[in-house]
Amino acid sequence: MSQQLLSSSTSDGNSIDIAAQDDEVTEAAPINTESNTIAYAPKGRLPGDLAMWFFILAELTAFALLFSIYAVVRAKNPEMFAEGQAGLDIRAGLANTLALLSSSFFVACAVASVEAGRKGRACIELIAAISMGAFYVVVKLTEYSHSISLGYDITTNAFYQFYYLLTAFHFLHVVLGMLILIYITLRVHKGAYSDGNIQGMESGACYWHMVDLLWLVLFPLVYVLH
Amino acid sequence: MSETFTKTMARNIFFGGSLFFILVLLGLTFHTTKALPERDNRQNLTDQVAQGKLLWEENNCLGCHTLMGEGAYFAPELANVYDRFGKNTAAIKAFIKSRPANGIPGRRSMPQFNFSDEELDALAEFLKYVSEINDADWPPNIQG
Amino acid sequence: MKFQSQSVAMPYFIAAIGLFVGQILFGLIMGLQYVMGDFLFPEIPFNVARMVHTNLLIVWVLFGFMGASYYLIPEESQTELFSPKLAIAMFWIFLVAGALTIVGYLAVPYATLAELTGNKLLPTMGREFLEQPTITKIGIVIVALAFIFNVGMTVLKGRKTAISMVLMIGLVGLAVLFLFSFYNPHNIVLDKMFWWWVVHLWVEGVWELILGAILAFVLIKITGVDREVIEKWLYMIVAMALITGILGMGHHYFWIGTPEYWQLIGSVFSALEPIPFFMMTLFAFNMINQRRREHPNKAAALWAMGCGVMAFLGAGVWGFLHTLSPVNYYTHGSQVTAAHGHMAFYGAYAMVVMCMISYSMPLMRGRIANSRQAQVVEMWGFWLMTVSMVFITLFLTGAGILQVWLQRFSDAPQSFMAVQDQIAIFYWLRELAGVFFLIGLGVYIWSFFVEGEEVTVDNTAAPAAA
Amino acid sequence: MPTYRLSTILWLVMLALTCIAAYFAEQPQLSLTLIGVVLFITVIKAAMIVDYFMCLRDAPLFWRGLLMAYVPLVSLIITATYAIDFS
Repeated sequence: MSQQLLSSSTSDGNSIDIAAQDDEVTEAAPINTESNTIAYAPKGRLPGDLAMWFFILAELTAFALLFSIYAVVRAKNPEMFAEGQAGLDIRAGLANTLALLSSSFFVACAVASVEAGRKGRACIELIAAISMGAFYVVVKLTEYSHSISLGYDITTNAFYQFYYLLTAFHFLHVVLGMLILIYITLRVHKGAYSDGNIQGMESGACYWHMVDLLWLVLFPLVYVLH
Repeated sequence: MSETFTKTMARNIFFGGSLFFILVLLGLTFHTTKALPERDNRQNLTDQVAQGKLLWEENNCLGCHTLMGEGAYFAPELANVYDRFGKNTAAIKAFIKSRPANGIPGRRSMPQFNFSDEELDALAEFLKYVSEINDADWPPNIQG
Repeated sequence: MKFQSQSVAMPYFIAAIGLFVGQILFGLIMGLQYVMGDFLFPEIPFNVARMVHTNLLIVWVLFGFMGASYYLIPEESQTELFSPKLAIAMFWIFLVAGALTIVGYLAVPYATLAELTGNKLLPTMGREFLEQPTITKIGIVIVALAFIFNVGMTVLKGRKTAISMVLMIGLVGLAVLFLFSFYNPHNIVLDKMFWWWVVHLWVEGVWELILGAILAFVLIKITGVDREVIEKWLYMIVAMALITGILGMGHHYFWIGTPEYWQLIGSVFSALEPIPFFMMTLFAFNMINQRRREHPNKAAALWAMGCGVMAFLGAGVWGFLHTLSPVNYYTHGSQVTAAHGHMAFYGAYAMVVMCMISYSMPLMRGRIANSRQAQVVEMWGFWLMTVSMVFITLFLTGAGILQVWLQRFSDAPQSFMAVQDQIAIFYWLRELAGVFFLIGLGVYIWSFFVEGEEVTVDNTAAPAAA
Repeated sequence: MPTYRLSTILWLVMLALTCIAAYFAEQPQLSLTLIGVVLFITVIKAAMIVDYFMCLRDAPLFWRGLLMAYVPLVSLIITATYAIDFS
């Protein structure tokens, strides 16, 4: 891991060469140099934990491959996909998109609240986000049971194979994301996160935003464009 | 630019990610076993075919041949040998029966297994059963 | 060598290299049989030579993993091995069982071996890599359980580090997954499906954990980089290995009768499988570049870097070559598969065992590193083996591409044997490269016996790594 | 972290954009430009999320660029598959 220079924002000539030592330097901790104390989280900080970002990149690559293959196979047999898409309920897709967007918003607010030290408010926002996620899960499951009851299974045809695989794989990421959010809510409730130590929460939040980002692409791809 | 990269987060991703994908694999495997009956030609899986499979294994045919593309690459693919031999089990049996004991000089040679007729029937039925499995019409052509 | 009981690893490594030589000899026999069809027929038909070749490979790599664990775990847990006597007992049982099985393959026709060993009671024989008689498989399970019990107790009573945790998960995974080899249903599709749970989830799942743990241990010792950094990397690598490898198994479910959605899942996830191997190469080179000490054992560093690169080339690049279902439709069961198999197995698993041997053998012989001359000979062995493996893979890839072109892709496909005759030139070249590989192996073994002024004082300028 | 007020505005804007995009689903046959519009809306929403919700606005350029480029890249591929007539 190339240890980046941690140059202080008010570098007065001699840039302080603090190669981030092996155990992570909590950036937010004030860095006392002879000249002055540097503000809390210097600009240019990647929120959350780099390990989570590796995981996010891997998931994004996997989904990018899935989206591209879906698009190519759709282009190969447009009428089958058009007919399949007609069978989808656009209102459910829209509701899910609004739900995930809102829950992403609430998670972002929760992180801000924790940074502002307002624990109670953060818990409420997180609970709102989780309930939005639960709403998504319920809507998605009803959609699945509806199309399964119509007899469309994953092995019916190419469209339903892609539809089920893509949306179910994303669905499982929503469920995993909700487990992470629940874990974060408990820790926020216990006061584990403070302004100085928020990496854990930011990682969970960034994962949830990624899940929302993926649905942002999935919604037009599967529901809208035909 | 600096970033935190904690071991605990990496460990959590290892455990969380692996468990997640193990569950997905279990789910998909469960669905596959449910979807197999219409694909794996189990209606023709008679005792004779099972006997043929046992003979196939106990004589290590997979040590030279491939079956559905898996095995050794020394001898031809046998998942579609039934079709290649004109859908005729007698031709398969005759071929196996007629292998010279000490091989064809200079050529890759199949050993003479001295099968009884009943064993030859079982093997031929097994190869017929395998050829009728819906394997996404692999191999690409009759040559296998 | 900090703990006396670590020397238990020595017999395991010696047996591993011995079986390795046997594997290469039978590889050469098979290579010749590819071009001279009736070579050693009917005494040693091709299928028998192949069984011996593949089974010796798996057994010597398992010996290597066990030896590496017996060396690594006590040092990681900072305590003596739970029971060195049990380790030695298991060594002899495993060696004898293995030798008997190989003699069984060679001495009697396979069907008779099945008869003698009562295969009918629980038929598990006759499947690729799992040709061992059922009683040998039961013996393997016993040896594996005793081994895991032995190292497990050592870890429990000692320090728990990320490296020993990842290694233990890998070893327990290995043992548990082997149990699937006892499941042999009449239904060929189910049989193949769960056969892959042994083979794929080994070499593209838990074995990558063992590979990562051993590589991390060697890198800590020879570079002196802090444990914290190395263990972070290790967790990321093994996380990516399992995340991509588990569903990556789908690339074996394309054409065996399983539903066609596996073609999508298998292609996408196995396309991501090179990522952990690429990270492993970055990991090895990064740690060695940032080394805090000049460890006199240069050969071990070379093996570590070589293992990263060759694993990425063989398993990553050559794997990706034929993992996408539209490509695999044509290359499935052709020489392209054999080419990938050779370089992947050598690059990932053979090299990591030799890397561990290269690091730990001098220490077990009472020196910090071998003499300069011995290391030079060892490096010659490394380069001869690695380069000839690259050539074996290139020649087999050439054979595979031509085979796919003539037998599958062209609109007038030719028969299997007709194509085999036309690609015989590649088999001759592959056999030649195989001979050079054997020479390289000989040079490698000779390096253990080269006299010279060994390094016995540890020149660690920086404090010795934890 | 963006201020509370800014986040709320962004949120409402995104909700509105989504509804507009959904409206296009009912159209019988989407022309290439309409497909471009829908995907452009998605790119805007994604940019908002990456910059403000994920707080990558002042993160290192490498990470911000990577995340910002993701949705446009995927959208390009999707538009390409609509543009090129495969069948």
